[in-house]
Amino acid sequence: MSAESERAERLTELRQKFGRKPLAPGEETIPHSPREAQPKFRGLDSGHRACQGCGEALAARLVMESAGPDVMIANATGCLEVFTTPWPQSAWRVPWVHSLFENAAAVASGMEAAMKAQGKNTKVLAFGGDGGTYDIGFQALSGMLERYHNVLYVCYDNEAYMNTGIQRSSSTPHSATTTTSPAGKERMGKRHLKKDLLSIIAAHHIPYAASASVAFPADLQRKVRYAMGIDGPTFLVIHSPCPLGWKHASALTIQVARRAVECGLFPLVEIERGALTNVMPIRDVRPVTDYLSIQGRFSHLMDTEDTRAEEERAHLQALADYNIQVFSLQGDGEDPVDTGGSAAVGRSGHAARRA
Amino acid sequence: MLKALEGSQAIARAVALCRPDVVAAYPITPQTHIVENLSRLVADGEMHTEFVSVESEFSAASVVLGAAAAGSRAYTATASQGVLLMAEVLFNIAGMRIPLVMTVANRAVSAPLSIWNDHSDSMAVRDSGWIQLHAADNQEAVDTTIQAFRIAQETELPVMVCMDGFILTHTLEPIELPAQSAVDGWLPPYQFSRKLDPGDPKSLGTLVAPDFFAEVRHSHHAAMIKALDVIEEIDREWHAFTGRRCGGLLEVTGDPDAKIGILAMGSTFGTIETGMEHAGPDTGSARLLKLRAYRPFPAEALRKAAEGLDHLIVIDRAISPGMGGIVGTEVAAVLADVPGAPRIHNHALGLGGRDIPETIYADLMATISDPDAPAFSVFDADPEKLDPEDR
Amino acid sequence: MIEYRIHGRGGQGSVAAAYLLATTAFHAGQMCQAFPSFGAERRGAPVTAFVRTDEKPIRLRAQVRAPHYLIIQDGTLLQDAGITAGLRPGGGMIVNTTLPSEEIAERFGCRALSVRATEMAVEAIGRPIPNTALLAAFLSATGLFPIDSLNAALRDRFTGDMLERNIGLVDQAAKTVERDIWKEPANA
Amino acid sequence: MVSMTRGAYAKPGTSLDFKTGNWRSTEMPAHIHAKAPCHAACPAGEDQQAWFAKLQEGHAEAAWAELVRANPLPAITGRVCPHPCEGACNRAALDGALAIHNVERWLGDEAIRNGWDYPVAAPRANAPEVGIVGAGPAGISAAYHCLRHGLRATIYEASPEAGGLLRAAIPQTRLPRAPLDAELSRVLALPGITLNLRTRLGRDVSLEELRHNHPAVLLAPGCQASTAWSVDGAVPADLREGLHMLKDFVDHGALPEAERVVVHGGGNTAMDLCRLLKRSGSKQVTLITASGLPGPDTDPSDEINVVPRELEEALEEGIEIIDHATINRLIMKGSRVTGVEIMSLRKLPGRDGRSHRIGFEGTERVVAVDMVIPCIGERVEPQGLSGLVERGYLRPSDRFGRLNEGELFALGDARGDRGTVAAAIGDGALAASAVARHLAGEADPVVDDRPEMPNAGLNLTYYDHLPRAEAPKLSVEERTFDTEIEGDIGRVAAMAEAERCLSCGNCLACDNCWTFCPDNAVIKTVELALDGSHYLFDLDYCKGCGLCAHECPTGFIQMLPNANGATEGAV
Repeated sequence: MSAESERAERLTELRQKFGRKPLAPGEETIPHSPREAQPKFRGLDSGHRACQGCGEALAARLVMESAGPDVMIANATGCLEVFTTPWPQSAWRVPWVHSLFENAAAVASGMEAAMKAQGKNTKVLAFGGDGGTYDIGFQALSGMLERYHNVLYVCYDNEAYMNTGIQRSSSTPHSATTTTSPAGKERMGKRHLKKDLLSIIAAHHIPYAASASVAFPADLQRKVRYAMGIDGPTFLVIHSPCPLGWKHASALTIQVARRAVECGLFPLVEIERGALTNVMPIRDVRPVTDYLSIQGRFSHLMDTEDTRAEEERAHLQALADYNIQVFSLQGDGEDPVDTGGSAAVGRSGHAARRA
Repeated sequence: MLKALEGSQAIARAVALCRPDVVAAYPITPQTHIVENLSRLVADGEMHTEFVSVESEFSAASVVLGAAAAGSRAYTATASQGVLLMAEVLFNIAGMRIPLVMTVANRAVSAPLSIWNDHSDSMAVRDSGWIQLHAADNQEAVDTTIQAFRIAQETELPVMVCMDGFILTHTLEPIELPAQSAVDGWLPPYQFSRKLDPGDPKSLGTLVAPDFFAEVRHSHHAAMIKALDVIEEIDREWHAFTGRRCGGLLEVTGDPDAKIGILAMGSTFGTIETGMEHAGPDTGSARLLKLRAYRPFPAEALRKAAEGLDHLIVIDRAISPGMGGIVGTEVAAVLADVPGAPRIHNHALGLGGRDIPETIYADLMATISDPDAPAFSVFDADPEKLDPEDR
Repeated sequence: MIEYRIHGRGGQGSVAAAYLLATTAFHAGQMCQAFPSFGAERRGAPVTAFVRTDEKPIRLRAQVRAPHYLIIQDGTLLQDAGITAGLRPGGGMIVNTTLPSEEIAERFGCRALSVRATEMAVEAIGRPIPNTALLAAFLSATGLFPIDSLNAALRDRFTGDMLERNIGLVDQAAKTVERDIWKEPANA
Repeated sequence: MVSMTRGAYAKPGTSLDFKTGNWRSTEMPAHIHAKAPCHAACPAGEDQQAWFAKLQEGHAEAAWAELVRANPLPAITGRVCPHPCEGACNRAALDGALAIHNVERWLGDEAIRNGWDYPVAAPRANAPEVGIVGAGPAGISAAYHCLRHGLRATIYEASPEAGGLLRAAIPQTRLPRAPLDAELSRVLALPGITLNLRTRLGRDVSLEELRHNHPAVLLAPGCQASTAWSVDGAVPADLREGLHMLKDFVDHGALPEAERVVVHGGGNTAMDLCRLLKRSGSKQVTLITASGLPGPDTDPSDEINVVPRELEEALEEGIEIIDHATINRLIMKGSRVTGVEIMSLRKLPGRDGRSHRIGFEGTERVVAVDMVIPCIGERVEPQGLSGLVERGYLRPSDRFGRLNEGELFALGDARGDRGTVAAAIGDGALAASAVARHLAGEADPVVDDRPEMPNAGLNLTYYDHLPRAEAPKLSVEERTFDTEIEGDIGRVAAMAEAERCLSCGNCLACDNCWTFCPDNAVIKTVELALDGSHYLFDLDYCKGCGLCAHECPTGFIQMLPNANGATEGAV
């Protein structure tokens, strides 16, 4: 088959794939399938089996784009692991290993030690959900940080054990309902507070620990790139809404995540060597109810007749206010150069990316 | 060159001779001296390895898993509770078919707390899919450790080298350590066909649905069965190379014509041998079976070794409460369909570090003629020490 | 095969004494085996260690129940009347104590040698670790293995000044007992 | 049959074998290019969103070229149009509508300054030649659009100069001569347009002749005939109709003198006149209009039809405006008016379902005046139109202005239902397109009935607060009779305004869909995305979550009922 006719056939195939009429040979030339020719690194490809509107899949995709191909991943058990690698398929395009729920940090430590022993610079990433990070994998993570492995640990925080069907974790926010912290006559959802993991991580005095949100991808990817450049342990917790577990429409994933930031409940901060070095300012602070009211997991708090609900709302508002105060989240006004907190887009993409 | 070395020290040196890229271990009695000696070798620059001093056995196993998956030779050691804390990872390592070597300084498992030797720990992970080789003395432990790296690599199965805690790990005796150049020539550099490599990015540790899980386990079982030949062959090669062998899968000594056989694993074997040597003429001689490869289980070798025996005493250094002996049960199962198979007498002894005196030989032999002897007993339990209800 | 049992207290180097004795035998061309009575004991608690030496390889892994010799690293352990349990007839015990040998021999009904090992050790190496001195005296008395073998064993263990001091201590301690006084072996 | 791999490892990217597209249960994303409200509101048919997009890319000339696809006279409309586009602008609710007219004017001026070529080719020598009556905005637009369709155009104009009302009745304070002349001459100089001045229909040329000589004739004569005005039969002796008064001023600079003047009407002529009178010395100038001033009480359809900034400037200058009112009675002293009685009224729905203006008894009051000037509109001069005028206007039967089967069209003010330059320009474009299709033997152009993108269809999160740029403006004291009051917005501000465009309903190429798709189902490809966007949906993998649609700032992505099989990115 001649190169010409091969190209024509390819074109026809692509056209058919994308629902367009086949063109005559030579009418248009396309070097690759457009999927292959995307101007970003697709470390996590399509065909994975995450739920519609999955925040975690999105977060992982964004992380991979910024981390690039010269990485290897240790992935804790969880949704991300399950939906990306149902044998014989894998959505990953980087070396990836899943071992167990609680040992991603330790497996990553071993991979990093191997890279060191082999004299290679391939960066090791560890991925875990909040269950595998805040809870069961916490010890291994602490050990990894203490031993100063050159690993970027990314926690995809969807605030409950989603893989097993929405059970509370120590990351579940106060008063959210899960199947193990349901709201009922006696209880208003989870009784305990969301663990302040980032402070604990920061107390390890590591070079860089930060929080990010899928609603602010440019900020998220900047943080990944920054962490990738550090030779030492770094930590990123990414707020990743779960439409199923948080009970919101799958199209609202970004909106929910954004509001969590905008109300102060999920502050986006950067901590270097234990010191707060940067925060994403909140441009217009929203009341927490703007965040709570669009999620079913807080629906019991929206009962205006129930004084307990009012109290819990006030409590969550106080927690948000506390964050805003402690992290000085209200910026010092508008600086034309400062794109922090801005989601603005323009004709060439996100404002922060263009800046 | 022969040297008087403590078992743990010898193991550390043997490991160093195999040049692991990554070692991760968490100290636990009686494995501690191995880790200490390795740390010392690293500190003195005699061993060039990434020594990862982890915060738990769980992480130790996880670290070596990651390192081996990433293409590095890796090693760890543990015992007892450490084995159990690792258990989840051990199954995982085996399931992923990652070649690793681990020393288990066999020790009882709590509760009650016992720091002394028995085989409960490695027995607890019997079904994890690891190869388990038992050393009868420190020379065997050293030789088996070096062999293990090759076995692991050739079979892509992880290998557990079991040596009795304290009894071997803390015993100083003359040991021949091969020269570095010899080991370098015998043990090829580490290779792992599925290593994590950005140039060929595979995904390890996938989710397998019911329609394929059975095949995974089938393949694993088949690989273990195939490993029998590999273990035997590598011990043969080692013998040709060093003049020493460890007994392949199952070694038979003692009186080949005896009608009574005694099977033991690990350091007990030497005591039984000595016991037979020193026993009076009335006691009679026995055929002695040293079981080295516990997993994979050398069923064929056992059937052959048991040929012509009327009685076979199987010594367990662990117990499966509610069933009895573990090795004994398996030996009985393996010989069940053999015509004229010997009667199995199964006894657990030496649990939790109970000293096994050389007189045990005579005591065991005496049970053969005792019509009241039970098919299984905790042989050295003293009825006097028991609550009357429990006797 | 000759079997030895070493008694001491945690921190006195009893296990080291066992290893040292076995290594001495090894350097003397013998097979050997040394191991502690694997306890969880802490500093100060009574501990035991075992040694076997033989012309042939040693396969037996049991604890030593009928020792030919006892090496007692701390005289205060003599308070325990059972300390000589299993000592073979004609066997001997060498004790780090200031008590006279005769008194011990009389009390336990066996051959006994008393050595002021702690004093010598403190003087020679600055630490109250009696094992080197005790072994030197023991070898001198029994003639089981050449003193040089002990020095060789010490060389495996120490270097530099500490080695010199230990070798000096061996020399000194060996002279404190009558040479070959226990030359004839204990009853097997 | 796949066989189990050792340790159950998987190969990279093999998930592509698993087409998650069949997970879409109800909805799928689609690119829907809804009309931007500015575009929908523009009588000239400009797509402001489209030319702002070019400007956002930094291409001023391309923006102008995009603009003049609809409107060849941006330097003029940028000055005189009441810009309903700005009223419709979705940004108004956020931080102020875009200053569209300022940017339009800047582009028009830039084109003149830089001599940018109109994006039209010279028609073939034997191309059909359309006859056009009137060289006002409608006629000129029609001629220009004929060129765009490959036709020739010959304009017949009664006056000695082209421009129509633009020249005759708009004061220089709003439309200086320089840009007017420059822009008109640039269009009229385009090859393919023939302009016959001083050629009056019915005097110098007959409609029959035109229809004979041209395959189609477009009538854009404007309204030249005054409407008789009286209040209950009372007519002051010195009564002068407003448009004529304004034309006189524009021609000769003459204005009557009066202390107190009432202007009756609600359009730009009335407003221009009020301001000129005030500037020429009248102490009290009152505008009485039946319409309402913009505000919460006024229905937008009942708002006074003037350029908003003109209204604002008039108020600055001290013009009194009595809205929702009419002159009920003239108070005469002899033949001179000394006062007017006015009465409040409102436009209210009547029993017949249509709106009627209802006066309210008891709201009468008297204002003392020296002069009353009616500005209530003009009619078509019937000369030469041989019975085509119907109740004062040429009343077409379709949106293209068609008067009858014989390819005769009415455009601009002459239709009676227009009233802005922009509408006249739009008429020219529509008529020319219909003529072109007809001459090619094709049916009329399809109506663009795409829906309009409402504010609620946007995701405003993605737009930062950016205040509207304000063009410089003369203070009340500085204002004269011939200096343009509003100044040039300038390049920097024009570009900044472009940045403010929300791109309602059209792809902003912001990458949001591409960035936010958890399934990598948005493919960035300018090559294959033939709908003007940069993206395609890979429906093999799209699970239909709707994230892209929700996060699309412009409403360009919408969720549609799921279709079977692969579908184009653009639906």
